Amino acid sequence: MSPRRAETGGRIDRLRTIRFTFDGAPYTGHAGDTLASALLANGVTLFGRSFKYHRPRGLLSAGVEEPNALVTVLRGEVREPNIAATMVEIYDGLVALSQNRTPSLAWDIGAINQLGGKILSAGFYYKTFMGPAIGPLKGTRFWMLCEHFIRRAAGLGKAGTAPDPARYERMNAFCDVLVVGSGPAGLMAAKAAADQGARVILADLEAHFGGSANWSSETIDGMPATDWAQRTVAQLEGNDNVRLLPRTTVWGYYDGNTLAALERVTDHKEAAAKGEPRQRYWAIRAGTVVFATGSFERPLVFPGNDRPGVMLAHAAERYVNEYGVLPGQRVALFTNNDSAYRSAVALKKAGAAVVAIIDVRSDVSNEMRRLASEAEAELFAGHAVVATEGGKALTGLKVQRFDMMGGALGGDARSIHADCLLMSGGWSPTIHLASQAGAKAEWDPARQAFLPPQPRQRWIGAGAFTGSFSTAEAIAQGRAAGLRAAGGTASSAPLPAVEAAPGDPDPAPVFEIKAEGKSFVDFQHDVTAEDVRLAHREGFVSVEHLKRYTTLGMATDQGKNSNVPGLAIMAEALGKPIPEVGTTRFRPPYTAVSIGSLAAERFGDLKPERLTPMHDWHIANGATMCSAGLWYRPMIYGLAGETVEQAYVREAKATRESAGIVDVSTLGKIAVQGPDAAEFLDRVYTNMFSTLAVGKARYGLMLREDGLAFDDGTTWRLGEQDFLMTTTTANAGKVMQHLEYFLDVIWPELKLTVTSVTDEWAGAAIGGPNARAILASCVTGTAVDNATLPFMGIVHGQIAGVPVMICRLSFSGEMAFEVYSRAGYGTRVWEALIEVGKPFGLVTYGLEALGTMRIEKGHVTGAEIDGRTTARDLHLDWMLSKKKPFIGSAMMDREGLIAPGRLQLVGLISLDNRPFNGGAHIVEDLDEANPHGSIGHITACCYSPALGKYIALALVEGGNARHGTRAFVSDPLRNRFGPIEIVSNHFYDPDGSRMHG
Amino acid sequence: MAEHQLPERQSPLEPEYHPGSHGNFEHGVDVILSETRPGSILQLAAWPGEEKRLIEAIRKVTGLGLPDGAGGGVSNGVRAAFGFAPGKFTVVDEAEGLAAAFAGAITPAIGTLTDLSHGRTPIRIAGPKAEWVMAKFFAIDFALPAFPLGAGRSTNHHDIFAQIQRSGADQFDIYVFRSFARSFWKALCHASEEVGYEVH
Amino acid sequence: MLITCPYCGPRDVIEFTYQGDGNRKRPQPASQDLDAWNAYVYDRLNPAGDHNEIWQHSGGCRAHLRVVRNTLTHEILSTAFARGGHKTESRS
Amino acid sequence: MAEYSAFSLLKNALTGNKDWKPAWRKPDPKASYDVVVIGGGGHGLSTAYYLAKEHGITNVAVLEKGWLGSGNVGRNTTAVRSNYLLPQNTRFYEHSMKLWENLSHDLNYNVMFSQRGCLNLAHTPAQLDDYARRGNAMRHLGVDAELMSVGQIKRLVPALDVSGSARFPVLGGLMQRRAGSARHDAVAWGYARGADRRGVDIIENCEVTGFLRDGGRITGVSTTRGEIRAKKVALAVAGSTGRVMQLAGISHMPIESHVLQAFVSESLKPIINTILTFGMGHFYISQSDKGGLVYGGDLDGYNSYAQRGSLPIVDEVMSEMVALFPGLARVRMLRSWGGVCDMTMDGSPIITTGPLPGMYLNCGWCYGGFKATPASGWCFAYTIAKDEPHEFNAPFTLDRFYRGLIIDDKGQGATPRLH
Repeated sequence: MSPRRAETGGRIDRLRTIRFTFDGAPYTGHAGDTLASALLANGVTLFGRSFKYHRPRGLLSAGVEEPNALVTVLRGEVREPNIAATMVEIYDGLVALSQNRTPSLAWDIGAINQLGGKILSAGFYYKTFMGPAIGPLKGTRFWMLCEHFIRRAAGLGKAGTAPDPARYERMNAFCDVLVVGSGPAGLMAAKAAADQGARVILADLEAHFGGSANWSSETIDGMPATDWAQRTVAQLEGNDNVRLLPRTTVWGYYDGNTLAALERVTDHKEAAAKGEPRQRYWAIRAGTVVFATGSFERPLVFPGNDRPGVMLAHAAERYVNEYGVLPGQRVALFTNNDSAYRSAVALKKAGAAVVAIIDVRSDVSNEMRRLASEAEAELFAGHAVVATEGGKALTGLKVQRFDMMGGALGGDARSIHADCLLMSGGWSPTIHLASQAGAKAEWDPARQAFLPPQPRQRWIGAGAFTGSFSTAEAIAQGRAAGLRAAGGTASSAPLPAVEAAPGDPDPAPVFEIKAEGKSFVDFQHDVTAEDVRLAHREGFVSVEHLKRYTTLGMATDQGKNSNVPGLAIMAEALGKPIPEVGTTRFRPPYTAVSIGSLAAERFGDLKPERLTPMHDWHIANGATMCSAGLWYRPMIYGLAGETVEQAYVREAKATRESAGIVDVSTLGKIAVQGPDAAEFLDRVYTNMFSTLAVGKARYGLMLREDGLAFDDGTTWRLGEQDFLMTTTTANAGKVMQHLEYFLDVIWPELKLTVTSVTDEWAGAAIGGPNARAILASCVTGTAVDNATLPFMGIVHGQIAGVPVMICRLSFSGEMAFEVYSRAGYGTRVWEALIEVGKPFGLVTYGLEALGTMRIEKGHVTGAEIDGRTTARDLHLDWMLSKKKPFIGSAMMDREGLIAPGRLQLVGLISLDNRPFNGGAHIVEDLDEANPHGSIGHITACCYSPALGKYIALALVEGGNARHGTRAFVSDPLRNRFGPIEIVSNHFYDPDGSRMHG
Repeated sequence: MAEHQLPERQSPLEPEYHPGSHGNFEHGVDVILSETRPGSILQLAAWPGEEKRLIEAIRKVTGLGLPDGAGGGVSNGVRAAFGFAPGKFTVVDEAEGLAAAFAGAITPAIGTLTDLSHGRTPIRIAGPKAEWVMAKFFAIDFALPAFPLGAGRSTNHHDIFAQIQRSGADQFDIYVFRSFARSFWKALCHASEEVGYEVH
Repeated sequence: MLITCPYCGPRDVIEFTYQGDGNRKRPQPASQDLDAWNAYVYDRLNPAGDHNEIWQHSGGCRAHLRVVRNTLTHEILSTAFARGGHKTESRS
Repeated sequence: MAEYSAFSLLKNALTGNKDWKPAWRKPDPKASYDVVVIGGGGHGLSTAYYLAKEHGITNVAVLEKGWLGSGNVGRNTTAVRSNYLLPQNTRFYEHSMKLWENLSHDLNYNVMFSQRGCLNLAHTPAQLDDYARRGNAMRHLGVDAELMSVGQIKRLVPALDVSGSARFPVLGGLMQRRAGSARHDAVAWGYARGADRRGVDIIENCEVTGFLRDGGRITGVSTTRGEIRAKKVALAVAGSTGRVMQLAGISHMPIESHVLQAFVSESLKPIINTILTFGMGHFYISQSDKGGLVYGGDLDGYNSYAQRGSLPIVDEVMSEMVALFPGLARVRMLRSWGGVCDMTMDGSPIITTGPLPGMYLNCGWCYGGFKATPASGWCFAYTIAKDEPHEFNAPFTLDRFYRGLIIDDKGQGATPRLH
């Protein structure tokens, strides 16, 4: 048995030995131990180093508020830094490392910072490191030089770069009553609500339900409190309407009674089962929340209060009663309230010598005096601890007479030999979640604590959360809260009886003992009482300034230990009561939450993949795919050894010479149906659709309300009241929402429906001189000749036994057809076309060739309709109907939108026969050394096989007037400069004779 | 009718559809996943005030009597129907050709009919842990009192829009856009590993 | 935040798309009153308190809703279909 | 008041730090001023500082309803950059950048501006073209920009997943090396101390409750600490613009107030040495000197003055973070907060005279206000002093929307949540 482990007591399993390492050294513990309790049992006193001064630190607490004992847990190469040792359940093979020390925890070179002493006071960095105003270190350079070293010295644990192999998951939960905290109040609330038939979730951040019942030495209902708790949990477990969530921290209270919780599913296990997540993120929509979150014990602020061996009093009770570990052999207690006397008795019972109880109050009640003698402790009433001694472990402390009213110390200091000093500075209710829910906490001068605010959302408090610190109150309030939350009526049935030590819940209003030496308020960030007073001196007196200037409360414990003492010291300096200094409004998260858990099921799967019906064919036939929003589309179908440019040039050339086919299934498709469909289209498109004949298609342009270009595409009239609208791939969703908005909000009187049918149809565009012949040889049920299927005509037929809809329209500028079939037949039709097309020289082509041919034609896409261009800028003003108003028509001619000098669409030809780059700029006068005078930029570029030149589309100031002039491409990012000719955007077959055939 | 000679449709799930038991199934399989592959999926929409006539048309053509109320639905194993939006219903039939059957029934005076037989992919999840697995994806309450038998819901999982019908006490049919179906299927299988699943 | 869709019931805000100030009045389509158009397109009531808004239940039934919501507390006071009809009062 | 320096630190340390004086005075408001600036945030304080420093106007009060710097200057992710697409924005933000580069000296206050660069990751060829367009636009205005290859990016940020198997593989990026981050609170405190040293009265806990008028002209403000007359009243209240303008009787503005959340992780040893943005979503990240990862994403997307965020955005931001850094899944988010952003209809700010006589308006900072702090105050001070805009802020008028002279860097139109 370890030196500090008691023979009996606690809920650890002494028959099960667990092996783990800390900083490489092997240790053993027992099942049920935390890393903190197991190391403490092994006699370890030094757990960590502080942030700024690298001071040696031991355990302050036994729970989630631990500021000192932070470790990195390793799983293979995967690192989990900054975990409180008090929250790590040990398992066989656990590997934990201490942090923020070089080379070792015992010998840390960073401790040299302690010599900096008063120079490194709060905010010192704002006053220096500015460096010289001139010379090589001017500007930001000197600071950045210093910063380099500061950054390396700062930081706690080290994060890893190896991908985390763990799985994270989300769970959406709904309940009538969420109970947070499973102490006596929470258990009573859960039980009462469950008995009413409510759907209940009970969550506790600890591994075991019971809260204070697990370590309080009290009895409930005639049995040890911990047994009562286990009995109640067992009763709850039997209920279908109750979900129990141990190891689950409710960390966020969001609008609409939505709470976020983190369940640590496998962190305490050696390995996860198949499919089991490491952590589960619960998003809980609760009817009512019951807060039974208890309270935190506060440290006292006095010189040397950070020495390893100085610990919160109740934490020692937990180590003794939950883990059977004695935090020291010779224990002293320092308190401003009654609760520490119970701790003294517990320590005594567990076998420690309680050498002294130092109480700042001279007037100690007889009940407490009786507890002191029960603990066989010498009582120093009206005294205070003024110093502690020891290095990496406590060896003793000094005590002086203390006057509570003025804070004065008097008389000779007396030394007491002790290896553990327990402190209690009163209790602060754990109101963080209630504060997150939106209201300001209220200061209670009797309790010397912030109590929960009046609820703005649907929650009820119970137990120590409300400032009622006795177990009897917790039990009564818990039941009442559970009943109320479940919609039940108050019960007058008898409550379980509680036997507990007596005690006054109100502490003395003493937070700090002013004496020589560093007194810590924020342990992890090394903020001292003097730092708080310095902030006061420099005018940083509001609570937020105090936090920001000194970093008080900004450490990983988020001020759980330091908030109230820090406020109290500032209040004293200001001569104001504490509530006038202010209170912090708490924000999520209550405790730090892993980023992986928040990504949950999206960790490793950020976005779904959107696939066309022919996707697998493309992959099997050598396509290189690229992302287009969530879609994947073929970029090229490269042959062995081909570059991208060679591939798209071949594809485009073959299409213009014989025929090419491209998958256009990603185009947005919207069914517009109903008696008012045509009228609606007249309003949303700039051009007229009511005049379109059934069986014909028309190219349409949409503007935004502000008159700028929005989207374009063809719309097919399939029936009198039945249109199929197509949109660009990128804007499909936006156009759909745009249409729905106008239908629902602006023109609800119109009778029509819009439905996304993008996924219903597979689309293949086949174009080129041989396209019609290919279709003619495989389409049945219709002719495809010029008379039956004129430009923009639509026919219905079959290919390979599958019904198809064919529209003759062209993006490539060739004689071209879009062939639509139902999605489940898409690959069949595609393969049939390719098979039939082989003798005609049909090629498949991807986005690159598609882009090349559209550039040659001067068609616009999203690169030109970029949200800043108008129809006129893009030479689409011929589509602006003058016969009717349409969305954007009233706004499109405002002065800024028709100003001369706007960027207008032009074509560019490279005069040095070198390729362009997308995003290159255009200048009138070339200055490679000092680029300036941009008149526009390239939106798209390619090698044009049709022209045998490198060409581009560009948006250029006053572009129309520049046709035929020369300028330069200026691309300093890629060091590409050269002469160009500005031409019309219609490079190729401007009359459209090829597509009209 | 021509539809009867139509070739078999390609499933969007094909390369990722692996019949058999998967995941943590050693202690039993807690959900069964399948693609139901109905022949017809229609969207029917009524003009405001015409909902009753549309519901009557559904009854006449399919024999399914839709209960009143938002999201009300019914399923008989062969055919199913449910409301998913104001005045809008999804109607499903194992057989092809439902659109033709409705063509005369949904007149322009009543509303519109849109054939989505290929555009939506129905995926079925069944078993004691179906609610648990569904709750991993969707922020809606799957408990039976909140989501009764036959009822329909429209919801989404991030980018993936879904209509869900409860087709059994522990069975849900999820209609997702075809282009997203494979991604969703993979995610659903992944999420089912924890409880052990079987693909039928 | 939960928004009660009159059709779908209470749903998480993740299912909704905000469409802004619901007080704006679109001029008649043929109106040439540029001031009125400018006000409609660019000017917003931006109150700290109860606000009339348009939301789309884009991840659900896709209906647009008129929502009265407090911009200081995020409390939803009422929701109704933008087309008119059923209205749900939420404030207790 | 004493200069700050290493020497003064040492001297004060020897006397137990007892002699430090308040960084700025806490005066009571006078009855009248030449200029009253409403808003004791970064922009209001820098306006007062430059009024005094550049224009010799020192009879100035800055009114702050809460504690100094309680708005967005203390609630942002501290990025400073001038990598804009449109020349109006680039010129303005580059002027700001130049002021930043000398700000610690100018203020005798270390604002810790560290030029560790800002890298926009590109994930598709089209996006690379977009970034090239922007980078070239910057270069043609004399602003630094360069494209980085995947290899260079991997060397700069080894923790980043640049593998081809990522859902959105990194194809390259646009880097502005002079960009960086600063200590946000220090900027407010430094400007406050600098303005105070030049005679400006900084008055905290003083909320404006109305405007004093003489006919149509604004002649002062009524406040929770009494009436204060002023020849000129300047608004720099960011997210509260709508509220304060309503006090002046203007109910409609081309502005919506939206919440933007930000997050900090627990403190880590250095792992990210630049500002990084994700191209296929809304995510940006840097690491503070204390070691916390500072990151954020998209707006919550609806009007709010609540400074409280919604859960879906939290999830979205974290999902994007671990998509870029799959090794950081076990790092933990420590704090979150929300700031209220005054989003305009084109995503660009407003710095102008008016709209009422005697009033000057500075607003519409969207979520880019922090980096603008020096130039915003500098230009606003110029506009107040001269009653006309400087060429840097001349485009940022209030009537530009109505005239179609919009400055829309993202091309999203009049939908503020998308800017």
